[in-house]
Amino acid sequence: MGKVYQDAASALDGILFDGMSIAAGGFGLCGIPENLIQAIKDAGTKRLTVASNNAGVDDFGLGLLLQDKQVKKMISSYVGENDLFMQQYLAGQLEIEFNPQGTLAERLRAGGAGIPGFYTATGVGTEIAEGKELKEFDGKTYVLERGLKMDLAIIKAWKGDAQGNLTYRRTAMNFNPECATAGKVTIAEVEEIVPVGSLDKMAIHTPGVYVQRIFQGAHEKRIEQRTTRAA
Amino acid sequence: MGKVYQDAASALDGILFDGMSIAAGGFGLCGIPENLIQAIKDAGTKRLTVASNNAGVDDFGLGLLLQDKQVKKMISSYVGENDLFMQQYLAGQLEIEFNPQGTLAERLRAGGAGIPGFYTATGVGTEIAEGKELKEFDGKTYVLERGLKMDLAIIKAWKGDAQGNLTYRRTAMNFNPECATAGKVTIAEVEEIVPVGSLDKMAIHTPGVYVQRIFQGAHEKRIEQRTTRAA
Amino acid sequence: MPWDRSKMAARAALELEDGFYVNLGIGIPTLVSNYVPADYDITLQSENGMLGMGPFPTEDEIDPDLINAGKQTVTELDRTSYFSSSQSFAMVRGGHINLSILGAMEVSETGDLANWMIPGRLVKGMGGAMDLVAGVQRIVVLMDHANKAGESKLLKKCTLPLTGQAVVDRIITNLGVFDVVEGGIKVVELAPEVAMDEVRQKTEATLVG
Amino acid sequence: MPWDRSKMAARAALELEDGFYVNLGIGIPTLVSNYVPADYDITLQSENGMLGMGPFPTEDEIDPDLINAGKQTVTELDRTSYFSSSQSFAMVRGGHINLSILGAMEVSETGDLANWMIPGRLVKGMGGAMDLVAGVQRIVVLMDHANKAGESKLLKKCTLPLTGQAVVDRIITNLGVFDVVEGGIKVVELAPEVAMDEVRQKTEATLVG
Repeated sequence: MGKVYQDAASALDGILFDGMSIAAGGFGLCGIPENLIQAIKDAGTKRLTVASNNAGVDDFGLGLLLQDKQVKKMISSYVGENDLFMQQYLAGQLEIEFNPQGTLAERLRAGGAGIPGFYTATGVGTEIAEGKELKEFDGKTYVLERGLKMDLAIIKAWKGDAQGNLTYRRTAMNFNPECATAGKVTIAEVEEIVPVGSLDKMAIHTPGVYVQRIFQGAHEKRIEQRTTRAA
Repeated sequence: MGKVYQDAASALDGILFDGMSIAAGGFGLCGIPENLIQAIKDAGTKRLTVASNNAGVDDFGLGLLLQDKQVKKMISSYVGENDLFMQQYLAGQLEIEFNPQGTLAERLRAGGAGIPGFYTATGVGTEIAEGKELKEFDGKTYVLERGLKMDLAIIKAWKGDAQGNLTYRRTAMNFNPECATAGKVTIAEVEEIVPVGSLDKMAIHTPGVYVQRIFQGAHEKRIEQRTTRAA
Repeated sequence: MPWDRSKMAARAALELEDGFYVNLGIGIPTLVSNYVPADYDITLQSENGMLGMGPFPTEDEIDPDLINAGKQTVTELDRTSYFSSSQSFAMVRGGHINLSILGAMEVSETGDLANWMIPGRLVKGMGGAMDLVAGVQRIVVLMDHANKAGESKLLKKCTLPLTGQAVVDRIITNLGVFDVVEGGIKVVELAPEVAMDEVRQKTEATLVG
Repeated sequence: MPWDRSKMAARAALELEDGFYVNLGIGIPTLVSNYVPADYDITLQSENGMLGMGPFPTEDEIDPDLINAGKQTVTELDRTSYFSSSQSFAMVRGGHINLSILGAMEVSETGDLANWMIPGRLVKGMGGAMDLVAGVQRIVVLMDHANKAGESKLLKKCTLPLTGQAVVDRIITNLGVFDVVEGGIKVVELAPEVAMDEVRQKTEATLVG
């Protein structure tokens, strides 16, 4: 019954299949499951539907899965950093479903929380609401958005334990807790596996119930926009 | 612009009015805003609608507000510990709207998150769903529940700072974070006000944006069911 | 000989599988935790905001900030995590808890459950029961086969207001183990020396297979 | 003389009130943080999961785990708290952020905002902009009065796909400050030496009041 695996490849064993849906944590290149993405690239799984706020850059993050055209469809809020994405999109090789960032986060949370639909004012009167049900509450119009449940969630945390309890660091948290709840199976890669009982029990952002497999990986943690001030 | 007040009475100054709605944190007598409840009793505000998982006991917690018949309506999931409640209810002096516990928690979260309605399977086929809109998603029936936004939220945390950042302790967290988001005004009582910057930034369960006023209070922390095992 | 409460709890503990996340209701279901196999890794959820509930505290360990959903003082374990109520019920509603073992007043042959109110009597509320039966992967009811008046609690149709509709998977009573299946209730197992005739006589629900 | 980018940002900073929680968009709005009055207690939200965003780091302080919504490295402050994306947008959508200052391609006289896509060109996505305009208490747009072709960006009706409908409260351009009111756009303030005639000539939207 152990949740701890040796590496990304062994953690993914028996999980991947062509045409599956995957939720991937991270914002830009911050807090992304680097090792799992590489292992899915190595596995060559095809026709993926990937829900992730961004699509990485050409040679890092989810961009790696575009190189071999493994992705059929992205559900994202912003994909501006990726030329390969644009080429494949314009060539009709890649679908994109844009979701407002907050709607995407809430859809993943809702999917994980057993909520099949919720109403939001976000996107009302825009093309995002086209074809979706509208409803008035107290005189204001809202659009119905659906919960998202994915075959697999791949997430990255700072520290984790053998029970699957996870804690994140700074803004590397971002979409990872939501993705963790939205996966039928959730695999977490962490910078360090620590003994059960050593995490602060009030700062376990993802309780172990959401995590089926966990492993310790090495992380490059590439920076997208290195912006500094004078010392 | 300071958020820090001297005590419950000063923190409530200018906030209370007859007929208002209040969300109160706590589960049973655990993590309840003891000082604020007492101050609202002292203020004698009437015809309150109170959303709280429980209604306290006869002489502690929200039960104190029943003694002088200050409460018109409770929105709760379980009120079994309170005889006074039952008397007033049976005498037609008190309304009760039962919400399943998870539905109440989600309604408060939704209200605080700008979500006017969400669908849940909880209560479908029971009297809880009567008169509410039903909808099918993927062949299963769900009931539409509404977000709750209240005039005031009264909550209790362990430690807080002058920015209103709060951290809770163990199961005394319960409904407090949800209530904090659902109040048009939120007042927090804490066991200790600590310097800004001293709380663990990854364990601030309620960020200061949700808290308008804060004070340090004394807490009896009465135990409802003292259950022990042999040492 | 029908099972007593301890034996019922012990039988219910056989429903556990290694690695399960479990929510136990108030009453007899609480006793199930005494029968967890030592080599099983079981995590108890308490819906007031705790995963990894420990035993009752010693007198020295009592902490008013640490209670279970029955408002009893409890302890934490190494694995414990704490979270708010909406997070707790996200877990429950989202189907992340493997098993809930609950008490009941009535269960119908279609798996309807009634365990929260008796009209005309004092109404205390449903607490988290409706969320649990709607969200947890598998619902096992642990109850006496008959009520104090000797009437079957396993019915064709519940007479009391429902906690959930078609939510019960299995019922464990003092007489045996029963599954909700197509067409009615199937006898899975009988307590020692309990005869099918006795079950038939004491069960209003349709017995099949 | 119309305002330059710095003066536009400085003027936008006058929209801040002591104690405000503010979300600043990418581009000119980012500059507003340079003009916060020293005695004001202003907290910046970054929608990727941070309340209390600090300045850019020194070379030594750079942390790949600490970026803003524009993916730039930033720093934390004493007051900082971190949270997940759904919590971040609960704050935004729930109306807990007092003010957002955003860039725009077009604004209509009814307060419609277009700032996320140009059909036929490469589409990058709306990020958090639709959530911000739908949820934040007050939306101020900071943009040039005209586009590069010299055409008014303050229109009777947006020609580009909308980010939000009737969401803009105030527009600050290089020419002045404008409010969305009943019937059209009201001139609140003009940049020094900018004449009403120039504004009339360069504005397609209906000017009122």
